Amino acid sequence: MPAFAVTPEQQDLRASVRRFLADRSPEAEVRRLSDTEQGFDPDVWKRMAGQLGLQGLGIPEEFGGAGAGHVELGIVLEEMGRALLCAPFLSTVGLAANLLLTSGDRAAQARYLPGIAEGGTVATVAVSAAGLPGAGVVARRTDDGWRLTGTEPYVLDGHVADLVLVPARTTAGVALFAVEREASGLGRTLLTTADRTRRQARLTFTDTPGAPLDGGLPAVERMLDLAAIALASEQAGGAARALEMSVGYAKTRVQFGRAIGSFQAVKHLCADLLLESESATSAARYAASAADEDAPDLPALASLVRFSCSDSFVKVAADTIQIHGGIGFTWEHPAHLYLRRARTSALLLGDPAFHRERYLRRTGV
Amino acid sequence: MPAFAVTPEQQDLRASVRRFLADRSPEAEVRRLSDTEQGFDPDVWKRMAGQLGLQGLGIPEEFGGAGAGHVELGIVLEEMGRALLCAPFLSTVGLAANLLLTSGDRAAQARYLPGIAEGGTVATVAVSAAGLPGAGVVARRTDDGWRLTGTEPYVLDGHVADLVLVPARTTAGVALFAVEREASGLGRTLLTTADRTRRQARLTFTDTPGAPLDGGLPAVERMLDLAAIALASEQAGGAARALEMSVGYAKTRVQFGRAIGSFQAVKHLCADLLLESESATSAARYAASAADEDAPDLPALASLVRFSCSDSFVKVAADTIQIHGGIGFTWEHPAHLYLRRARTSALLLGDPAFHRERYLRRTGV
Amino acid sequence: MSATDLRNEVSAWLAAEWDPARPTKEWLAAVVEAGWAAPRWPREWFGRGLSDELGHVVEEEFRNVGAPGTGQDRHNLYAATVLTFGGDELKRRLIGPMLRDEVSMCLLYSEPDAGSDLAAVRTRADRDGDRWIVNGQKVWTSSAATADYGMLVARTNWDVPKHRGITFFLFPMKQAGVEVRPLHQITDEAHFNEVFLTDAAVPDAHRLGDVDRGWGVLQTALAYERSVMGDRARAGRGTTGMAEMGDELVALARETGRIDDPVVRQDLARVAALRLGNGWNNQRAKAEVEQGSSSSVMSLGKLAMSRLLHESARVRTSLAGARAMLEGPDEPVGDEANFLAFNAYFTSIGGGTDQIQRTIIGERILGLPKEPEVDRDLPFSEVRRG
Amino acid sequence: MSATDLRNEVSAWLAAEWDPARPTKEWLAAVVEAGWAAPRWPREWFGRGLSDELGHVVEEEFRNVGAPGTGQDRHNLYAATVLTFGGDELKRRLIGPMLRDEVSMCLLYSEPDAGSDLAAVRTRADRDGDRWIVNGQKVWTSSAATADYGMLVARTNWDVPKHRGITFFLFPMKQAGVEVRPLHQITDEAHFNEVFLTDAAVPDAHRLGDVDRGWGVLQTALAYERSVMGDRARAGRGTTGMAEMGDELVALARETGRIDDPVVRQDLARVAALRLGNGWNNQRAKAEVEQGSSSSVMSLGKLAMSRLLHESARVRTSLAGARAMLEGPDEPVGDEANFLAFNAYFTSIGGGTDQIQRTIIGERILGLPKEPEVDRDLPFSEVRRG
Repeated sequence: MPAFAVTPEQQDLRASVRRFLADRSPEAEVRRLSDTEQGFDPDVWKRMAGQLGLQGLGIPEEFGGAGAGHVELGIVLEEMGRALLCAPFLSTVGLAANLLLTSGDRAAQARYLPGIAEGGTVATVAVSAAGLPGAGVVARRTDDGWRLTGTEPYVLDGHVADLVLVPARTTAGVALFAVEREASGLGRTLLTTADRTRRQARLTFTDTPGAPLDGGLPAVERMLDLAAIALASEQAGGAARALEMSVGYAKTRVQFGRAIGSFQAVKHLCADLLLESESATSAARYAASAADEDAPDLPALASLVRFSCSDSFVKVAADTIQIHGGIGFTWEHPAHLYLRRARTSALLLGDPAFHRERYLRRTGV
Repeated sequence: MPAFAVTPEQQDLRASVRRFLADRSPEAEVRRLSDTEQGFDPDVWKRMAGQLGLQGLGIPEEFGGAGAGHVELGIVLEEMGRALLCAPFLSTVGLAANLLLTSGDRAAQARYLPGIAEGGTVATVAVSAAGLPGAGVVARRTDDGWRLTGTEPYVLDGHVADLVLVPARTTAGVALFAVEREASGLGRTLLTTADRTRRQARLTFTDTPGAPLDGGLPAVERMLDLAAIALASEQAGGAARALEMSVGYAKTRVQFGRAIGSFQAVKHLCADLLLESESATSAARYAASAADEDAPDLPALASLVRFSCSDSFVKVAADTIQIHGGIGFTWEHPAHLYLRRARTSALLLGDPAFHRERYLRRTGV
Repeated sequence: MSATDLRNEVSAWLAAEWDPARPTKEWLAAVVEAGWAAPRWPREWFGRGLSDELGHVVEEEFRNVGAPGTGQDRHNLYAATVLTFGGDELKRRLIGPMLRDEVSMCLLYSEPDAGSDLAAVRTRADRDGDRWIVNGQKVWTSSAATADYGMLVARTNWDVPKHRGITFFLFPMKQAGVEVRPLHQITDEAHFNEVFLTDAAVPDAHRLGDVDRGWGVLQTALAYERSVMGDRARAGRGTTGMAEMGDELVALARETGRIDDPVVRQDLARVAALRLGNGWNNQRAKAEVEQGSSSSVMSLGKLAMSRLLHESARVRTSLAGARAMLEGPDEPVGDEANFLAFNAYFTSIGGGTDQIQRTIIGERILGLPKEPEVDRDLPFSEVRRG
Repeated sequence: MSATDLRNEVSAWLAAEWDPARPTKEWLAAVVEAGWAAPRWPREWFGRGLSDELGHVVEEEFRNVGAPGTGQDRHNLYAATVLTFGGDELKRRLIGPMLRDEVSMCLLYSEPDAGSDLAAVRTRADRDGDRWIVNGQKVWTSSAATADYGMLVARTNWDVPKHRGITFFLFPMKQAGVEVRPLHQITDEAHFNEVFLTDAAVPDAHRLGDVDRGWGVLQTALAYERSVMGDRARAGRGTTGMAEMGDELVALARETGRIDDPVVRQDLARVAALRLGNGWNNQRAKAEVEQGSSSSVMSLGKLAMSRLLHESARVRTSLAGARAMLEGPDEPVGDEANFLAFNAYFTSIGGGTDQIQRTIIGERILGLPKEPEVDRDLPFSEVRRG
């Protein structure tokens, strides 16, 4: 399948996700959920799984999913990025489900994936920004099984996760552990995120029991590459939507007797932003297709789309505020919600400078 | 004297230099000299000294000069930068005369400065771009005096200099030597400079006799700071002139029935370039005044104006071509002459990245 | 009067009267009483009739002892506007209190439809005997909740082109018909308000300038405002420039352990150059103005500041790294990075966007031709609205 | 005819005829003779009357064996324009030779006063019986010295708005009255010419389209040209994208010992992203067009290429360092850095500046409203001139 061909099924998927989100995640709902403690609507989460099968889209059929690929996941994430959906999807699907899959641990897959697919389980992985996975937590074997101790400072949706997968250091290197909601010694501190549509928590582990998984560091790194591509898709969707807002405003806002979009200052800026937004979309879709093909250069590609889609989304969202002028400076206008999402998502799982450097290393430079 | 006050004498100086250059260095003359082997007009060089006293402006009166300061020198260099004057002024005055002065070697000053002031001597210093002065040449003492051996790859006006001051390594560190025109073993290879209005040569020394001067490395470093400020002034002048060309063209060039300067794409670009150009002028003038006051932060300032004026001039000259469109892409239009000057002068005596780093080090960061 | 005599007189007066412990209101009353509050104004209007130059002598003496209250002929844009355009009764009633800081003021210029295009105001004032009835909405008004008066531009004629149907009023804020709602900014602060005007009244005696000629009044008031802003901007700059090197970005880079990162160092140097460059531009503008030449550099300040603020927020964000994902008091480094990134739009949008600034610089300083103005000659009622 | 039948026919024909050693002229003659040169055109005009889809089948078969000469119905902008707008006699005389590459062509569109504003042409054609007399100047013409014909736009009516008084001609270049002077570029090359036309003649039979309706002809010709350029741009891209990683900038960074400099590495990664991103945009555009949807991505290519070329020239210059002060064969690294920096303007200016591209993207793709056009309805003789 060539990288950019789109099947009718994929078009249908995009249309149905867009419809669903227009209905269930309009701006008013995004704002309402931004102010709740939990940060998402469990009913919508259930419907996402039940009506559309989104959580299980990439999960193999034997574990209750649809066995679709990363291209399909990218379509869903573009749409979620457009809508600024408040839901633990990136954590549950982009991080945790992917890690369960890359771990190769069939027992763990059988145990956890069906719950994720049916919308019953919110899951996450305790990895923080850049740096070595497992840096924050140490696991030691006791007579009573494995115990984890340490801190991960920025865990996506860590405040609500039913299942936390934890890369932790052992005497034999980084290993993976599953920690369930009620585990003893698991502390969760909800953080104040600049992007209130996506939550993070600091997790502390104090002799917390964890069930060992297969996989280790290579599984985590593979998952991080896949998550990077998922995030890039979400960013591309956000950029496209922010630009649409800008263009829409530029067509209707009149100053000096003309729509401001007829002034070159605005028109040309919009043209530059279209190049950013479309390039982000192309890059994210290419990478998703490379993930489906298991391309050998996936680690390099993952870093490339992480920094390029981050930079594009930040630029589009930043200029979207400028194009909106005074109204863009108000809390009531959604422009800043996109800039908050853009700025924050650029720093998740390694910032752009980190990924530029990592890109070169992954290409042997 | 506050940094930006301008005396009537300084205004007169600027006006008379501008008049002189309008007369003696119009574009046709710049182009003619660009195609000569020598690269400058010895008659104009003589008049610069005889009529206006430019070469001796900053040379103490006891050595035949006017004893003026770096602010006055900056005014002269701004004007020369505007006119793209083809003459070995930066090398003779900005490098060599300054080095004679910073060396503190009164005998050498008495020997060489009067010739410079009267326009009889073209001089330069064998320093190349960034890096340690003296890296290229070794001096050893023989029964017959000092002998120099080595190469300096990029020496300003090295092809025509009557006097070459050479920082060279000795067993006691870097020392300064004077090498005169006819010295044995002095090889000069004229280079093909991208900026044909300013020449460089590769100088090779093969057991070349050199007369030792006082001063050493601190004198060279001080001279390099002063030369950096001189160059910044020249760049500020070049940027101002390039912008004038752009604005003039934008006012007269008509497309779509309107002067192109009425289109925001051009108007706003010109506004941004004005900020660049004026900031370069302010920075260069501030630094020149700090040089006159012997400010303790001069080394940091010198690096700061080197990179900021370089960046500004390159931006202004680059966009000047873009603003001129098709005509700016022709050899016959002077826009590219300014871009050649801008690109090349940004790389003289250390490139912008080098000076950004050096600036931080010089401010203790 | 010679400068020396004046200097002696002011200095003697200050020696006798100035006491930092004196209550401000009482001090200001004494300054106004003595004619120092606006020394360039005529004696009839609280001044001394001094030349601009001598006015600076007074300001210098006040500055030397650190006393406030003088120079209001240059700085108090409200009093200056009322003095220039108000009727005698209004001036007599209000200029004294304004100089003594007894009335508080706000600006009722911007509207939702009239942002960059200030002349497009749609708030209407309709004459009703010796007063005007005002209906409409203003935005981006600071201090609206506490102000006694607002400088109001309202449309009084809809049948002429937009600049020619505007009237300027000194509008009483404390009345029914004025509703003030705080504007929630993207920084999560509320420094400004929306002001809704519903059948509010302003006496004709509070009109500044002629009916339908308010655009000219506004231009004068805006010029006062710009000169006040310019003074403030210049006052904020050190003279050596180098003082600003010991800069918070460098401190943050040290604190975050990034100070040796070559990429970070390039950024730090770039920001330092922008920052120092702006300071030097301002110093040069001041020197050029003081030497009596006009300065093109002055008008660049706002655009330059916008560039500096956005760029330093960018560098600050990259220094904060993952911490900039968070806000709030528990994460001050991230909080500050986000605040500054969002607050930079205050400068790049407020008081004329960067885009409008570039147009002003291009046209007023570089002399580039204007764009075709499609609404220039249309009656305002026929001008297209967004 | 079914695709399979056609495929078999073409493939059989190629098997019989194609020989890479065959002289090009002879080969082209055979292709034209067989109807494969422009298979979508009617048989009457050297074609086969095939659908667009079947035309691609022919092209695919030719591509499979590496044979040139087909697809000229899409690629040969000269022949296509003549076929669409020329009279029968002209078509009969010239289309065959054009398809057989026996006539060489140039474009006489741009003028000193008509750069971005192509409709502002001032070269005049005045009718003189059954021919036209042409006077004026054209610029940026490549191959002018060798061309047999030029596609010429000239003004034939000065009393109507600019778009409505232009006529399009197939202009014979080999005549007195045509003077060609090379244009010296800032790269020190001369790939283009100025063409001075003094009382030169073109037969009315060489007119393409109606008198005064040349603007429409030009739009069609430009659309052919853009589609040719688009094909070329796409053909230049690798499919995996990663092939372009082994990039000359990386090689240069290694060669200059800068490969471990973190600042350089950030730049290298940025350029790689621009480069790969452009390739992916082009691939996506192609896929979207092939799937029958219109693609907005296609139109971004030129602007994206301009950005990439300027940015990579900047990085190349910083890698070359002091060596970029020099040019010429003795300093190839510096020479290349300078050449590429100057040559980047070929893309950011030529064929419509970046500024014009942004206007096109803003209006045609994003649907933003046009600027007021001051010369839209004016007779051309009254339009302001620079």
